[in-house]
Amino acid sequence: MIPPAFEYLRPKTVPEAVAMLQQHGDDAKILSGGQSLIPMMKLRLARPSHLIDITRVNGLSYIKEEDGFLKIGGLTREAELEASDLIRKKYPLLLDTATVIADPQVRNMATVGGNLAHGDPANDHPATMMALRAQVVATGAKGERVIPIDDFFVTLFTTALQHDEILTEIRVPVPPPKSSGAYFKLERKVGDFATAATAVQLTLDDKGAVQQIGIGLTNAGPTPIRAKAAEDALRGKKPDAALISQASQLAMDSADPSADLRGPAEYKKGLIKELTKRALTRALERASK
Amino acid sequence: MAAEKTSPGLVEVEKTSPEVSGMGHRMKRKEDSRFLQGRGNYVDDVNLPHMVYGHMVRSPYAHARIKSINAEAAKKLPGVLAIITGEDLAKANLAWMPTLFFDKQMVLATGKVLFQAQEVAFVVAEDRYIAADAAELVEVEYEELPVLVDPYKATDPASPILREDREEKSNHIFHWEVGDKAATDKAFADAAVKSKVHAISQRCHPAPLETCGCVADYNKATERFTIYLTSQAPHAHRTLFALVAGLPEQNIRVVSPDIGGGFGNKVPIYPGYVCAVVASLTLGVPVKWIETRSENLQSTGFARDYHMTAELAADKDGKIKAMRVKTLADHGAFNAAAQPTKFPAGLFSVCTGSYDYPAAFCEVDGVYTNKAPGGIAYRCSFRITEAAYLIERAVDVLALDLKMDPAELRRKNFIQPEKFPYATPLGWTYDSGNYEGALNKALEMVGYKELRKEQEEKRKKGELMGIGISSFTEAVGAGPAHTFDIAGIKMFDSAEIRIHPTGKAICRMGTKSQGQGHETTYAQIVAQELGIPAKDVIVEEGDTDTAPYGLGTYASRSTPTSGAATAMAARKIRDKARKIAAFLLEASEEDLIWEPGKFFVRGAPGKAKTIQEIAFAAYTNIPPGLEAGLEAINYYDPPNLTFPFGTYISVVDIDKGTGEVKVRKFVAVDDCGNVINPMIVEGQIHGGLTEGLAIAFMQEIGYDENGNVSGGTFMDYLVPTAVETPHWDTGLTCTPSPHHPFGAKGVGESPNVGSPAAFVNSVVDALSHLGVKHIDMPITPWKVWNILKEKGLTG
Amino acid sequence: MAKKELIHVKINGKDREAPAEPRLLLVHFIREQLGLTGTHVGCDTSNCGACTVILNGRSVKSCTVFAVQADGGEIMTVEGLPSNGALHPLQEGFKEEHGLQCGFCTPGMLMSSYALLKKNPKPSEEEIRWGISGNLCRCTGYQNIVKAVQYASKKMAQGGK
Amino acid sequence: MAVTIEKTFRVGESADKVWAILSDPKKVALCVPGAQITEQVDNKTYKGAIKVKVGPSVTDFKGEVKVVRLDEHAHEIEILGKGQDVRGKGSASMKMTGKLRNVDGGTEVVSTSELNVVGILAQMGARVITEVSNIMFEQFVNNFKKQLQSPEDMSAEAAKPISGVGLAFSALKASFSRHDDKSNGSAESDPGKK
Repeated sequence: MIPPAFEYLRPKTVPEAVAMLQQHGDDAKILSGGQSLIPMMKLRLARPSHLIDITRVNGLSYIKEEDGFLKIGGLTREAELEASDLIRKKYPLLLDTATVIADPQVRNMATVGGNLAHGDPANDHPATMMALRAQVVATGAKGERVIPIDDFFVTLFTTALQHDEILTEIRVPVPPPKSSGAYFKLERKVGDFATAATAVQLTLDDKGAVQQIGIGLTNAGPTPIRAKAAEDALRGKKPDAALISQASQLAMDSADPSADLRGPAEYKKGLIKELTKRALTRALERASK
Repeated sequence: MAAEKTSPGLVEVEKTSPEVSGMGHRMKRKEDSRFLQGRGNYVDDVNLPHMVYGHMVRSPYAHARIKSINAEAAKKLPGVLAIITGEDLAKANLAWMPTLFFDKQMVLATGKVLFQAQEVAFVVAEDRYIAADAAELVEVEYEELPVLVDPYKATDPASPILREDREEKSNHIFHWEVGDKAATDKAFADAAVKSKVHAISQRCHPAPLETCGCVADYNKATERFTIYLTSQAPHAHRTLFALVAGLPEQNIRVVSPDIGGGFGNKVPIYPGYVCAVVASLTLGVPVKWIETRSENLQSTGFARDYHMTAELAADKDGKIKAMRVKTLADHGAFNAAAQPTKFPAGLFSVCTGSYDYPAAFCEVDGVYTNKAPGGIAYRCSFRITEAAYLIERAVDVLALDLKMDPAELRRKNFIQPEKFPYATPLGWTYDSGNYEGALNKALEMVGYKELRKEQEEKRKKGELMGIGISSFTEAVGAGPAHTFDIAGIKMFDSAEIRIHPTGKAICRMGTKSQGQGHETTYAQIVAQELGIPAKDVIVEEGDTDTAPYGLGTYASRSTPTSGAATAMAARKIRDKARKIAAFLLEASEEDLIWEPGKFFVRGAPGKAKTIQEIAFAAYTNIPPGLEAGLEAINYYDPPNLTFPFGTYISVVDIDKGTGEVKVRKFVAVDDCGNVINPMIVEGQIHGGLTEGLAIAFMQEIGYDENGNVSGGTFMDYLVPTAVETPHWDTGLTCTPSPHHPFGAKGVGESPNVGSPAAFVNSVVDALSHLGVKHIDMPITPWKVWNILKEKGLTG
Repeated sequence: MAKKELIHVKINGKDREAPAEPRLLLVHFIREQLGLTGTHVGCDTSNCGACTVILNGRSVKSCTVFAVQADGGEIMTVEGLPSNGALHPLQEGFKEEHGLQCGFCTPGMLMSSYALLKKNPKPSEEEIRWGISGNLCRCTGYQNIVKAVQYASKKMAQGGK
Repeated sequence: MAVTIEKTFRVGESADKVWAILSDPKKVALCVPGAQITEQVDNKTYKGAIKVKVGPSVTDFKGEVKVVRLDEHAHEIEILGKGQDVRGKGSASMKMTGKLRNVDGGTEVVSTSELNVVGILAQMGARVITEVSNIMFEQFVNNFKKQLQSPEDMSAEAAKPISGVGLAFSALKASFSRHDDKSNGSAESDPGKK
């Protein structure tokens, strides 16, 4: 399939890219990994007038801890996340997620930032970042602003990024000791969107009670969903099987999935419950180690 | 895997040296080198000077009247050369073309469209990017019509009549029945146990990794037409082009270069080919048309879509007495089934399976719906997969009704080895078989008794595991010519062997490999028969200017037909070689003894001439009265089909929380008679099992109520990756075909035919204690979860 | 139509350039502009992986990358696998273990396997299956492809390249 | 694929005032995100266009809107809209019925929309069509309420396709009662019913 024609622009800096966005208006799109955009263009479902290729902007690809945050550059690729020692050691939830996104070749191109900025509730990082309580750094004409992840996803395919803003960094608070996480995803086959998935990140206190907890749900509604009621049920308590089960039920209640070829809504809700249970159990195991 | 001989006395094959690498050797494939270095030559790799590109404009509607087509804007786009519509084709009487099964099909729509993605106009431009842009500019005005997607509603008076071109104002295409209805009904009336299953063999698509396409190259100066085509049957296609387009056949050369998988998809002729031919004829330059994957899935030959009910009558001990089958076949908008003309439902009537009972009756009704046309044989010898799935499901349901072990029930009813040749109640004569042998071997390989014990214990703990058996029989290798033809052309096949003066050889066949490894296996047959090392034998197929006429490769027919022809042609050469050897050795022909590679004089093994020496003499020292040269051609018309069989066992675990089914173990014991190359046979079985897995759990071309295709791209038509695919354990038994020159039967399709039932049986077995008797394919996690939810086991 | 610009790449060790409009997909650039037809197209939704090539050291689906994105970059395709006239151990492994049938997915499968072994020279069966999970094969059922990659891994550990 | 969306919402205005908008396709069109009436064919039929934007994907439909049934007395209206994608990729049609009921302090609008999508959007977009419909409907309600309050501001606002008003919508979300929302897929889009 053949994409429609477009003008190609290759800025060298973020301000240059922002200026291009302002100049060319709504039909100009940022090209980073391109792994969602190019397939849509090939199907001619998307037809941007201009593509602004930011992949050659220097300094936007990094994974580092700084000022109490894990900072992931806007152009960091999924494969880099997967290969990072820091991620492997300290961020099991991110590692879990990065290894089940699409397939190896797609992960070599796709960026973590793009996975969020696309605003697709079926993408995997949105739920993960919600569980991690991340922040998104958007850079526009007036400089940077920091958007808490809870405010980032507005509706289907729509984020809080303004048209002339670029996602330049993702910040994840460095987890305290006795923290861990897990991502459980059911997909029809490798490369498919999640039928449903749950991301859990938690921190235990000295007595084994849940101190901090984040639960994010993938493909469970028009936006990625944070399962607040489930989090509240767990916070401050020492989880046992009954509590995990109760929290999973609450996570399910916060999901509002639609039917599609992956299954009816009721099934997807049932899956959310099951996957939340599994993710909680795994995260607790990992955090207790 | 070593084959166990189960029926000594049938065709024996003597093993040649590794140097010669005749039959039975795990010879590495001769064709691999070019594929491994990116030097294969597939149709899209063909690049000719001045070549231009075609792009199809397709209907977004499943049923709509075309009110107007306006191509003016598209024509104005720089680089656009032509836009062809159905009206244009009508002027050349080419708006419609015959299908392979007594129907006709629109090449480009005139009047109305009958399925989503139907071909409406053909854009030709200087490159594929311009062609794609121009296609968007072709304005087609449609008036939507009511859509018929449910085959059960096809004959409702309230449903729209789809085919206004037919005299018969009905969506009913055919009724076909076979068997003794009265005897069957009586057996049912008398039976102690009656069991019934309604099973759908869902619409799916072969989806070879290379899509369909062609390069049509008309040379105005020579008036010759060269068509590079993704064709499983190049010779038949040449003849059909001659007949349909009215082109002189000597001026058509069809070349099937390397083919990236076929599985039945590349048997029919598609509108894109015809359009490219017309465009090349009009423009005088080569025209390339390569369909996209979505076009491939949405418009070219689908498979299955059989909605089947099977009933079995049995006595209390489980002895089957009769089978009754009623089937509704959804053919889509045109009956483009690719199958022998005497068989509207293909070879579906082998549905009595591997079992011995006297009475059966089978009826099939075909209907039109607003779906893509087809009914092709997807890795299957014409509806055999549907048949094998149905009987193997039905037997399992009977076992449940009888509370009998499914292996025992099968054993009790198998046709016994001494009963072959066996005449089935629906008219087939099975050539040879030892069904219990294959079953026993599979049971042993899988550890059946232990698994049943494990299952019992797991059930007590509330865990779900299942074991599913399928003991299928296939019918492959069509002809014989008196019974089988495609569009009137008899289903023989051919081989031509030429031995060069230095003792090397080239062979050409009427078949066409699409990955089966013919360049290796045919060479091994020649090596077996003549003792010329297989590495010295070149095999060439697919060029109609050079290869002898044949019907092509599908329905597992290459080994049974062209393989046999190769052996027969080699034997002709051996006969002549004997004459030459007698001359050279100054001995009488009767005193010469053949051993692979040479003739020697009886009682004097030192007095010998090798086949190479004989070949040299055929050109340099020709015996008086004998023609020069050493070559032969054979057109082989098999006396019967061959009937490969086997037993497959699937072991699954079910995740109660998610409904996922995991195939823990799978054992496939096949019997395809004598084996040419065990490595290639194993490879075929792995591949076929993987497609069977996909059909059982993932693949479906679905339609919504508006006729929109779901499963029309690889995003939703789920082809398994290495991760979803389990490890396959294979085994062989060997019951040669008594009528095939070297006792072979064909194997490429068995795993696809036999495995869906094994998978489904194993899932049903895991849930059978809950009262589940059947689940329709594809068995998705949500279907399983819904059942578990209903039974209170999850959610 | 947007105007064409010269795209420069180093492909299989050779410097090549050809004009391309921005929307030209890398796979078409490689196959049609550079004439290297070993890289195939098997789908239109980035699922099948037949078009896999190595771009700047990473395996990518060349049907989901614009040629202009590869400008100035290094590409390796199946045609670049052999070195000094000898087949790569992966090519050898695919032949020895019967890891191909129709051959259409093979170039992409080889490039994904190549990328996998670069990253993980001794993968387990599980890791191989995940490593080639972006590539579809309709013929082999993957079992012999797994064996072929194991063959190459072993051979490369013994000093083969 | 077909999607049926049933929604009920309340406004503070009288039924007559609400009816004045609901019974006029030109005014209703102003509330549909991305829609425009381009021509009046007769007193019941209008030609128009709608741009549906979902993330980076944009589809332009042009077609016709027809008032099939108008019951002044019962305050009931049935409108049929049909549009073809301008690039031949398919069509969408929607049958919407609206009904007014007097309630304490205002009017309740009860509506049922049956949306049918044909073509590549139905093939590729099955995953999101229900969600997109919901979002569009919710924006419609937002615009409808705005029009009741200040009709003169509407023309500029309505021309924007949905993603352009995404932010405004999020603020509105809270005013919805999720209980009244009975959107569901139909037989094919809900595989559970097959």
